Order: sequence, then C-alpha cells, then structure tokens
Amino acid sequence: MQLIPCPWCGPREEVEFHYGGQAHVDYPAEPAALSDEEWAKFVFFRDNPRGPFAERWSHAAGCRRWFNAVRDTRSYELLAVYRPGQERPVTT
Amino acid sequence: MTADFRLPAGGRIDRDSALRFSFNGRSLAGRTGDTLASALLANGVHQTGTSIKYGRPRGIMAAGVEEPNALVQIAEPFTEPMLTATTVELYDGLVADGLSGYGVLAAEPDPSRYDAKHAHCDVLVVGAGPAGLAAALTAARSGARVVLVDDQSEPGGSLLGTDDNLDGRSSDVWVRDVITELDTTPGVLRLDRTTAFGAYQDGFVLALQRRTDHLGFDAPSHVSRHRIWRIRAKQTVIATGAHERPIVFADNDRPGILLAGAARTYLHRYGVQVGRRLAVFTANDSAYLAAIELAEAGIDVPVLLDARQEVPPGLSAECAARGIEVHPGHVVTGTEGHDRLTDVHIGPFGGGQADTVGCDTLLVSGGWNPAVHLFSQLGGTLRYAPETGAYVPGESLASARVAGSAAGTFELTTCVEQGIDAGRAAVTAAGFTPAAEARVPVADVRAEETAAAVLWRVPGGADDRAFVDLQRDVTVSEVERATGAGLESLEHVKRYTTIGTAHDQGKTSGTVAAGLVAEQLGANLAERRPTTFRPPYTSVPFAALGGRDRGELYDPIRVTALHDWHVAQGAEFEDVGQWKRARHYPRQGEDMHTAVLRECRAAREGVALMDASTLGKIDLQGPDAAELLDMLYTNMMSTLKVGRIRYGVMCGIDGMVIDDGTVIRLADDHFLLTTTTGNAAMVLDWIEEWLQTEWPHLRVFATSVTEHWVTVPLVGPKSRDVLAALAPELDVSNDAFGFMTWQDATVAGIPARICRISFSGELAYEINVNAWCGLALWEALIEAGEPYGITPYGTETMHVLRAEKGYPIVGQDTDGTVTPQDLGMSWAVSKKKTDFIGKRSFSRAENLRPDRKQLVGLLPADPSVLLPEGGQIIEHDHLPEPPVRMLGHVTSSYDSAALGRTFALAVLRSGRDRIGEKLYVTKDDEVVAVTVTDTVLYDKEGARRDG
Amino acid sequence: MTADITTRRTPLDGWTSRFAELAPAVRLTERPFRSQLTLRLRDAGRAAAVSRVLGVDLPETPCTFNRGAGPHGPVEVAWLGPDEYLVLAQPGLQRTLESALREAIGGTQGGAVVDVSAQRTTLALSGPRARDLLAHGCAIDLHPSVSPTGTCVQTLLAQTGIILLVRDADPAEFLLLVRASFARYLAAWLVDAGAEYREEPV
Amino acid sequence: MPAQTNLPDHPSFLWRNPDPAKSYDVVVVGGGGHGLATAYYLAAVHGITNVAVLEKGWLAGGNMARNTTIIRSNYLWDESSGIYEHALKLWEGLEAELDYPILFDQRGVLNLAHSLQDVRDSVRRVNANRLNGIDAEWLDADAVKEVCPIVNVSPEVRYPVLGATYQPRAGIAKHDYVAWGYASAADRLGVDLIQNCEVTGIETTDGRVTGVNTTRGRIAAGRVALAASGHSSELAAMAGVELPVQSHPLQALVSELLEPVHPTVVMSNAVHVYVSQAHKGELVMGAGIDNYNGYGQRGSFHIIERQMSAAMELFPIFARAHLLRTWAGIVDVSPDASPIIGLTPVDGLYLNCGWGTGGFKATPGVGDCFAHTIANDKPHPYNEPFTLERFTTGALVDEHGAAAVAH
Repeated sequence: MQLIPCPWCGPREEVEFHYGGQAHVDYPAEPAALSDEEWAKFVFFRDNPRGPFAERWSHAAGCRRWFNAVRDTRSYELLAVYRPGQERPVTT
Repeated sequence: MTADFRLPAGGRIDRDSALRFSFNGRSLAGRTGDTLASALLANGVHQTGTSIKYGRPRGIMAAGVEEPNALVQIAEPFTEPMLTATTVELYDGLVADGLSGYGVLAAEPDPSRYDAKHAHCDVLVVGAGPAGLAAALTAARSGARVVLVDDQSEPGGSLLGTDDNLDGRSSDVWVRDVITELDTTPGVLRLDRTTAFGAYQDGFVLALQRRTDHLGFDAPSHVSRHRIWRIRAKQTVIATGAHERPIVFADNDRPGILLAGAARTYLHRYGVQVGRRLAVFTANDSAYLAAIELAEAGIDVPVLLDARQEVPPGLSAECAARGIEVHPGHVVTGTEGHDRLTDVHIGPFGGGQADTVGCDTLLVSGGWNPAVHLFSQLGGTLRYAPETGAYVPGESLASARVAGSAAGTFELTTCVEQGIDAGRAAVTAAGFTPAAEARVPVADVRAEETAAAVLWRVPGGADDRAFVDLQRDVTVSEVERATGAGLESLEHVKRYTTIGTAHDQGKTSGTVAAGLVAEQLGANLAERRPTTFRPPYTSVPFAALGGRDRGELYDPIRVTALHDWHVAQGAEFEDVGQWKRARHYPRQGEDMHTAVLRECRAAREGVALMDASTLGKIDLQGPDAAELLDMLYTNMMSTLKVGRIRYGVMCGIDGMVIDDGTVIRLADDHFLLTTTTGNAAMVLDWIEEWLQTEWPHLRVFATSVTEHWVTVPLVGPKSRDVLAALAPELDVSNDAFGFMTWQDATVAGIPARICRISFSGELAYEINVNAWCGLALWEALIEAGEPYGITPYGTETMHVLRAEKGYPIVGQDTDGTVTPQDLGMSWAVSKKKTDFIGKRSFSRAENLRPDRKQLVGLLPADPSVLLPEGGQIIEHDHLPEPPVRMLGHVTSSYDSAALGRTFALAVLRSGRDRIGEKLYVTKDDEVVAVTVTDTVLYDKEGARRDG
Repeated sequence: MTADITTRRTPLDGWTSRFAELAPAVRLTERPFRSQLTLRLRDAGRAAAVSRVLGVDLPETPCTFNRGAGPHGPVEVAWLGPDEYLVLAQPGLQRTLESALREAIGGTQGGAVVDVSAQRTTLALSGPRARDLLAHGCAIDLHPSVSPTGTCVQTLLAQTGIILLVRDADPAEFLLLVRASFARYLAAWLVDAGAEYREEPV
Repeated sequence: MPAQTNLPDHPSFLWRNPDPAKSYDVVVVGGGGHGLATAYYLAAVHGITNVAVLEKGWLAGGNMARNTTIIRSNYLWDESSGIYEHALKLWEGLEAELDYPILFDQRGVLNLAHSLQDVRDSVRRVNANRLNGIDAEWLDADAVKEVCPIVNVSPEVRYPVLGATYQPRAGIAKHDYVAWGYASAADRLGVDLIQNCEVTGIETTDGRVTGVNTTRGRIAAGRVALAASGHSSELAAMAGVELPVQSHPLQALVSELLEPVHPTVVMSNAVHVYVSQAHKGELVMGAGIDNYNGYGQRGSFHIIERQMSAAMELFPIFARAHLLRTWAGIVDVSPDASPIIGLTPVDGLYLNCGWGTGGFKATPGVGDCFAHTIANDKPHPYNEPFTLERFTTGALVDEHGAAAVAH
C-alpha cells in the first residue's frame, strides 16, 4: 500500500486516490477544427513511458482535489506532486 | 518406535505439562512449549510422510519455517492444509497427519474470526533475535515509537536454540532484561507469533499474527484467530536471521538427516535429542557446535566430516576431547536406511578410501543463507558472497537496514552491535536523537576459526537420488537434464524442474540450485542475476487476508431512509451497485409477474409511489453553472428557465452515452442535477475532473446531496388528488404547476421540493424532502392515498412503465457503444452549441454509418411470448448453421398490463429504417417472430402526463 | 394532514442497544439531526464575514477543524479542501445558517452554501479502546502526537468514506461523519470490530 | 487422488542458444508466447525460416510466465469471438501439432452473474456465441452448483450467484509447456531464439524498416514484428509509431498444492476474482488490473486482500488454503480492451499489442494470424478488424463496455 502525497492533505494510502492518466493533455480549444486523426489522438492516445511520467491523481476519498504527480512507472516512486496549472517540475 | 528422546533436563518446555496429540493415527504425548516437530522427535518420530513424486520416506529436517519435508495436515480442532510441523505449536487434542504434497480443504466453512489492524511507528524491527532486540531497545530508548515483530512464540530468535552466554550469563537473562525494558517503555508494541510476510515501499509491512492457534480447542471464538497487521514504519530494521543450507549428496533425504542448527535448537529449546548416534557433515565451523553440544548432552557423536582440508583447530580439539573423530577433507557419499537412517557412507572429498559409519542421525551444514526476503521485496539488491556461498544484502536502502545474520554476520557480539547500530541509524533517520551509546554485551562464543567452504553437492554419487528440492523431489540429475536441454537461465531451470516452487518456496534449495546450475554451465554465480523474492515470505491463510470483509461486510450495503419500510412490507430487493432497491412488493401468494402487473396497473389507473432516493443528486452553484452544464450535457441547458426542469444526456469524449437525468434550475446560478443510481459518484467525479483540471476558470461548485433527500415519485392519474390532500396550499392544477416545472411546498407538514417529471408517462409528482422526514412523508402518502388504492412499486414496475414509453435506461439499453442519436434522441443533442463533451466524436466515420444499431421496440408475434433480455435478433425464421448474422439484441423485455401483451426494447442495425419489418429473436434453441416498432408503445400522444 | 415531526428518523435509528454492547471499552452514540452545511469559498476575503456569522474562524490548516461558539451557538468548522468547509451546528439551524452564510460570502459570486444536514450522520466515539477500534479499518495514524485535538481527516474507514474529527486526543473522543446510506454498514462494522473488546476488563 | 502427481517431463532438448546472425528475413521482437508462436507459424506455415526471436530476458519470462492460463473464446463481439475461437480450435490440436504435452484441459469456464444486468449481459453473450458457432450455455444457480459444487450459490451472500455462462470447451493449459512447445518447434525449424537481447532501436530508411539495434549488436531485418505486450509502447516509439495502449500491473497468486476440489474455472467480474485449480493442484487466482500505469511487475497488495474476500464469498471452503506466492505481469491495455494487430505506418513493421488480459488464450490464434499478416503484408481476416485506424474511425471492438468479461 503505497503512500501518495496529496498536496493538501499530505501522504495518504493509495486507495484514497483515483488515477487520472497522463497530465498536461489539454482539451482542444476547438474540437471541431480537428481532423479525425487529431481528435483520435486526443481521445485515445496517451504517453506510456517506462520511467518518470507526469500524471493526474485525485484525492477521491479525501479532499477530492485533482493534482499532478511525476511518478516513476518502474519503481512507482513519486518524484514530485504539484497543483493543476503548475508546470511539471524538473525531477532527477 | 516409542522411545523417549526427551532429555532429562533443559529446554524451554513446561515439564509439568502433559499434552496429548495424535499424529498419523498414533496417540502421543508432548509438552507445552513444544512444536509438533519437537514433540514428534521427543517421541522418536522422524518420518512424517512420503515424498510427492517418488514416495520416499521423509522426515523432519529443520526447526523453523524453512522446513522442506515435514508438511502436515491439521484434522482437529479444524481442518487446515499444509503447515510445517516445525511451526505448529503443540496443544492438547491436536490431531494431525503427515502430507505427501497435497493438502485437504475443509468441507465446512471456517468458523474462526480473522481481522486486520493498522499500526504506525517510527521504527519497525522484524525479528526478536539478538540483533533485533538490540535494535528495538536502542530505538525505544531514543523515544521512538517502535513495533517489534517476531514469528516465534517467545522472543530470543537464534538464542533460543543455543546455550550462548552474554556477559557471562545465560543469554536468557539478557533477553528477559531487554523484553522487560521494552514492555515497560511507552510507545513500544511487541508482537509475538507474528510473521512479517511482505515489505513494500513507503515503510509498509504486512505481518500475520497467529493469535489463538496455540490455544487449540480453548481458542476463544470472539478473538480473531489471525490478524493481519498493516504496519507503517518510517524506518525498518530487518533482523530476520538466516536459514541453514544443506549439502546435496546421494540419498540425502532419509528421515534422520537434519540440518545441524536444527539439532541444536531441538536440544536447547525443546530438550530433545534428535538421535542416539549422530554423524555430522559440514563445510563450515557452525556444525562443530552442534557436535560438541550434543556430545556434551551425552549423545554419541562418533564422527564429524568436514569437507575442508583445513579444519578449525580449536573446535577440532574440543571435538577430540569429547570423542568425536574429525575427518578433514571428508564428505558423505551416500546413506542407508529406509524409514530411518542406519548408515552413512563416507570418504575423502574427490574419492579414495571409503568407509561406513553406523548412525541413526546425520547432521548437515552447507552454510547459512541470510533471510533476505523482506529486503529483496523492498527492492534491495542482493550480492553473492562467494566466501559464504550466500546472497547477502547489497547496499542498504534509505528506509530499511539489515542487521545480524540476515546481513550475513554470524558472530553474536557483532550481531548485537549491528542491531544497536541499525537502531541508532533508524531513529536518526526518523528524526530522533539516538539514546546514549548502549553497551554491547560480550558474547562468550567461539569465533570462526576457519573460513567456510562452499560446497553445493558431493559429486560422483548417484545423482538421481541426490535431492536438491526435497519437497518437489528434484534431484541433481534433473538439474543436469535441464541445463542439457539448452536452459541457461535459473528461472528456466526452476520451471523445468519445479525447484523452489513448493511450500517452502526454495528456502533450503534455492541457493543450492543456483549454485548447481552455475557449476554445470561453468558460470560465475556472482555474475548471474539473483532471484527476486516476492511476498509472502511464508504462507498466509486466505481467510486471514480476507479478514472481516465477508458476508454482510463483504461490500457496503447502501440503503435509503425508507429501507425498513420496504423490508416490513415484504419487498424483494435487487442489488443496484451497492444499493439495495425494492424490486417489487409481492402480496400473499403473488409471484413477481403478478405483483408487477398489479403495481403497473395501479400506476396507470390509480396512484402508486416508489422510493427513488437512490438517484444521484448534485447541487451546482455559481455564476458559470449554466456554461458548465452546456458542456456536460448534449442538450442546451443555459436556456432553461428558473422554475423549470429539463431532461439531459451526458456523453463521454468518445460520444457514447454515459448517463442521463434531469436538470432543475433553482436560480440563475443554482441548479440541481439528478443522475442514475449507479452513476452518481461517477458523474460528480466527472464534473469535478472537468472543473478542476480543464475549466478552473468556471465559477461553479458541485456538491453531492444524494442522501440529503428522500425522493418519492407519486405516479398515476390520482396522484394529483393525493398530493392536493397533503399540500392544501399548493395549486396542483396543470396550469399552475405544469409539466417539467418544480415548486417548493409543504407536503404533510414537511418542507418539500416537488418536480413535475415523469418516467412513466403518467401524471406524476416527484416529491423530495429532507431524508430525516422521508418515512413521515412516505407514510403520509400511503395514508392519504389509501382511498385511491395507493400502491408502492419497485424497480421492476418502474422499468416496465418507462419501457412502455420507450425511455431507455443507461446501462441496460445502452452499453457504452450507444450514442444519443442511436437512442433516437437527436432532439436532445444541441445543434446550436459550438461544443460539448462528445460532440466532436459524432462526426467520425463510424458514427455516420447508416447501419448503426438504434433503439427500437419489438412486438412478439405471439403476444404472450416474453422475449429473453439478451436475445439476439436475426433475419432467419429458424436457426441456421453458424455463423449467423446478428442485427442487434433485446435490451429490455416485459409483459405489459397496459398493452395487454409482451413487448421489448432492442438495439437493432438500421433499426429506425426497419420499423414494420418482421425479424426473429433467439430464445433457447428456437427463434421467436417479432415486428419492429417505434419505441413508444403506450400513449404515443403523451396525453396522460398532465392527468 | 401533517406528519408528526417526531417521526423524523436518523439513519441509525434503533442502533442504540447494539452500540451499548461495546461499552465500557468503547462508547458509541449517534448524534442525530445536527445542522451541517457545505461552505465553498471562492473569495478568501469573505472569510472574516463567515467567522462573524459563526463565531469561529475558518480553519486555515488542512486537515483541521476549529470549534467554538457564536451567534448560533456551538459550532465546529472543518477543513475539507482548499476552498471547502463543513459547518456543524446544533439541530434546526440549517436554514438560518444557510442564508446567513450565503450572505456572508456574497452569494454565488463568492462561493456556495449547501444544506447537507441529512447527507451524513454523526457518530461520537470514545472510550479506552476507541482508537484501537478505528485502527482495525482506518489507515490514519491517530496517535495524539500525529493527530492531536483539532484534527479533521477525510479518509476511509473499512470500505466507506468518513470525515473524522478528533475532538479530544486524550482521552480519545472522535466524531465520525458518514454518508447516510453507508451508516448502517459502518455501524455494523464498528460493532463487529468491537467483538473482542467487549469482555475485556477496563 | 492427487490432481496429477507427475507432470509430463519436458523433452531432454529444447533449443539451441545461437548468437545473433547479421541479418534475418523477419525479426520478431519479444520471446513470449505470441512471439514464439508467430515465429513458429512463420516457419511452419509460410516457410519463412530465416527468423530470429529477440528476447530481452529469458524466453517466455514475461506475461507468459505470469498468467492464470485461462483459455476461452466466448467473447461478445463477432470480431473478438472470431479470433479467440480460431485460437481455441488451434488449442484443440496444438499438443499434436507441436508434439509437446501442453496439458490443455477443456474443463469449462463459468462466468458468474451477480446482478440482473449481469444476467442480461450474460444471456446476450451466450446467444451471440451460439450464433457464432461457439459452445455456450446459460446456467441458473442450481446448474452452476452442479458444474462446480464448491461455489456458494446461497441467496444469502452479499452478491448472490444468479447464474453463469458456461463454455464447456474452455479450459486451461500449462503456460511454460505451451511456450516451450512453440519455442522448441520453432528452433527445430531453424528459427534463432536469442535471449538476453534487448532491442534498443528500430532502424528505418525511407519509411521502411531495415533492422534493429540490440544489446547484442545491430541486426538487419527485412521485416520486424513487435510482440512485446507491456513494452510495446516503448518499442513502437523507436520507429515513431504512437500507440493507444497503457501498461498496467496485473497480479495473480497461487496456493499450496491441494487435493482436487475445483473441477472447472470460475470467473466473476462483479466480485473481481477468477479461480482455477491447476494441474499440479494449486489454486490459481487473479483479479482486476491495478489502476495505474506500471512497469514494476508488482502491484498493490490490497488488490490481493480484496480478491481473497471475494474468493471466500464464492468459495467458503478456501478459508484455510494458504497464499504461497504472488506476482504481477505488465499488461498493455487498449481503449476498447481489444488488441491491435496488423500493419503500421512504417513498411515492414508489424504490430501485435493491446491484449490486456486476453493474451495467453489467444496465443495460437495470434501466432497464426500475425504470421499470416507478416508473410503477406496483409492482415488475416481474423485480425482485420483490429487495426490501429479503428481509433480514428471509431470502429472500436468494445469488449469492456459491452461484454465486461475481462481475462
């Protein structure tokens, strides 16, 4: 049972969180202007790196706030957490 | 054999106790403090069963969890498969049998309780041996919160199995002093009989505590038998000791062949001599101690074979003094005996003059494998130590350190020292100032004199009888066969031979197998990747892991405020997600079909009511609420006027329907949404996700109010009369209170919000009150409706009523592949809005196909035939040979009181173009003729909704 | 026709005797009909106005609550999120507080106020084994050094979400708020968890 | 009587361990079940024998070694049932074809229904299966009890068993035996099985694949076929191809060896558990996938604890069985829970991924169809629907939305 550090509530067990996949994938400003390929990219395609991954989490059973985290998908170690709208921090 | 092998003195057993037990049908006696294994040995019983593949007699080989042979089945007090005799504490009345590889499950349910508990600490110490005790004490003295777990019935670890002295006194005294101090220090939790079986990141360790097993028949039923401890530690000290490793030789599996350290444990802890005449075979110093101590206890130890040419001078001298002949450079080349060892063949390593020694017991030591399981589970890297032939912890981890023999240190004083150091380091890392340097007790044990030799097996013997994994009956020959087959990876060899996959998970065989494979491939073990250990360290009962999440606590049962009323009325319930919903209310003698026809008739002809409180309700406030709703729903919500209600459909970004419900506009900047029962949480999460991650500029707050309200649809032509009776101040006329509007009013004295919405096509009022008043409202409605024959109805009737009107249910008539257009709801998809969630997906090629599946009605040609929900629609009037083209399937099917016939809803390829066509639906092994119709089968004009 | 107000029911109506079985190791009671309001504050400048209404400052530290008394009697204000609070007050005040708070925050421009009084029910838990009982299903470290008086966490207890308020860390006194539909599950779980503490001498 | 005291021996020779040649007609990346089967069918059916299978670790050491070996074909959609049934038919003749004792045991699979909607979905699937020529039955609770007497069908449990779908031809096989059967048969046909050889780059020239770079040097290749499950995204990215898959941990566990108690395979989506008793006698169980992306070959233990509660609900007699070993694989999950098999925008580069939890049971079918695709540069009819383009057109094969029976 991993701990995930909610930026507001602090470290909590992973079962309190909801996973939201890749972060920094903005909803297109003008979906209608996109080709089918571009739209499909937005709907279905997400990065799947082996290593640090910026992703979204929600503290579903706690403060219900979404936040971003950089997590290493090999070790599952959380390298950084940050609030929505903030830039992805540099992690080593 | 019934001889008594209990020594006249010594051991930690209670000599005043007398426990009766039965093993393999024999009635035997033991003592409190015995394990089943020590009690058997005390009775001279070595053989516990026969081996899985070759049926060879096998006996007790170890004294702990690493035991590969002595698997037992517990018959009483309660059937339990496959435990090791070496870990079963003896109790009066125990009935057990030896196993030959297969356990037997009980036929009846286990009556025991199992539970779990969380514990938090600064420092967790695993193992209460010398290193662990020293670490725990150091941490506790520093003011840290400490948890100390140990898998034995009492603390002491390896000290329990030796006669080592500390500071010139028996180590018992030191252990007792440490324990006394720990037990009186606040913030220390000490758990005996507790095995840490899994270690995970962030200091999470799972441990199994066996709380009542040792009480046997006296175990209290209200106390959990096993407890899973979920320990969260800032720092962990792993002081889990080491397991002795055998040397493989021909016929190395006979009863009477034990690990040398185990014999010491049986001697010192249990006061048991493992045989009358013992030979010892070793490649390191430690087995000398077994030989010396057993000889001192008066047991005949004629020979000690040391594979090393150079033997420890001091220990050899001590052996000689006790009449033990030490044979340098000698090995065991084979053994004799059937149920019990009778002779050992010995000879010089590498061949030469052979000899035979008559003995009933052979003690073997091939060295010690640190118990690095937890360290490895944590991701710690292991390093092969060629000098000891063992895998030892590599560099230490930030939050876990290893101390004592688990770290590959086998000298007692150093182990204690390491424990103290680990304790100091752990508390420092946890933010404490370590207590003043503790004094290290001085152990008066013999230091290692001669370096150990690494010997995996004695070559040149009968390899097909030289067992590497005793439990899986895998021999050296089979390992050779595997490497000969082209296998170079240890993982492949393990799979080819099954080595290491049995109950002991290779605790005695794993390293030996790795060594043999490397030897055969001419590889260097240090360059090969060691096995990664995975939880659990030792086996854990399923029930312990299931804990208390069983029966009614398996998953929360969610109920509404009216639940007890439904129960009292004899309602049948349906599981909808975690909710219990009343499905129908059968009266005396009614089956569901009859009850539902009656309930439907009441709703269509008189008045009926249901508990719809499970619908999700979300309060939405903010200046931008309307803008948000326009994005969430396919239809336009911003144009909804205050006081009015609109039905809405929600899609995912892929354009598929995910939910539907109503939107009530309470004020310009205040809405109340309803969701389907099953999707309430999902929809709120969905809203929050968009609000927080995509559109944080929107000034809207969403709040769940699902359970704040009890929701009661009052349905039927007489509903107006009933409501009027209870809400005299409310003008219930259609002009004053029109369809798809809402009003606040007092109903039966209760403040209520009433919505003119209808999921049945009938005149209906959905009454919402504070949930505390739900029952009062319900009972008032029942009373007021009595003159009209008011009838409670359940979800089944609700489904029939809505289906007669062609209203789909998300999740029943849709399956994640259905768009609003497919449902015939293009009217609910705004053409004006530039965007909403899902809109862009509607223009993809697949969405534009004319042959998409669309929602239609089906009328069976025979109006009494009920179509099966899930029946597939085909064009053939018979079942042809497969494959048969499927056009769609029946999503909902009912017998309708109002229509006087059966009908169904279905999704059908090009469905709307097929209206009027005759098609067929599969039912069992036949087909049923149906006519495709519009979805609305009842009151097409909508004349009834206003009463 | 008017329904008798005495027929109001709480979600744990009828559980008193089962809760009593836990005594003396654990004292568990339902605190019915308390006024509960969700307060969302967009405009932090309005916090002072809110404090005046309640007589208690809004908690600034995550995972804490403030208690005190004001014009509407004793209240507890819990931090639920960076802009979200739960106001707990005596029974019968929800409407009064709803309008007072809405005014204080300046209407929906400033935030939101929602009456959620019946959304959750409140359980009070105390007694020498109260902390042990929670430890069977709550992963939060409730040791007084970690969760002192004034702590408020939203977390899971067994398989249901709870809001847990540490009213007193020593001797332990907790308030548990649970969604009404889960209340019976939680009650059954707590009573079951207490099975082995019942026969303990205290 | 023990389940099967002695499993059949593996042959005394399995495969050569050749060093990689400079060049191959086809390089298959991934020495798991799919890669090995593909190589075998390339050689056996299409006569393409200048083939290398590159495996970064040991052969069949990924998901092939980590799955719960359930084989069935009772999928809802025509597209899925097509390829899975093709696989099942091949399974039925595989032991003879490979001359290897793969222990394919058609003991049947039950998919339990616990809610009215489960029942509807189940009946729908049974009807669809039968029209597609796949054996399928709907059983009520009593009939479930007859097929598997240890299932608790009492109406008193939290989520009572309302019935089940049953596919009698479904079953289990022994995973290592299957993989090694394909491996040794491919080896005999001249395929080079190269272990400890990780692909670090895919070379292309003018939009056509020319070779791969590996930890054991560059290898020229006329065609490159990816069959690397959880590692597909990384590999495809080396050729500039983006995939709509996400890699997740999937856990499984076994008990000790037990006398036979469980005659079939039971799967329950609603209570998240699936259970069979393997040939040797251990109970083999799996649950749902961990919800976050992960390459760690480990998951969260609470999933296993939950799975145990579920198992106890369904099988009360398991209470005192013991958890012996847990492990995790890395499954690549596509948006519609269906695989992606076929051509890519890069000439000569072929893709097989996105199998999620369905990979093992499809092994022979994938091998056959993927080999066909590679040999003919054209999809086999069975994998035609499983293109990468379907995510653009919207022609998904939505096996999680509609069928909701994973594994």
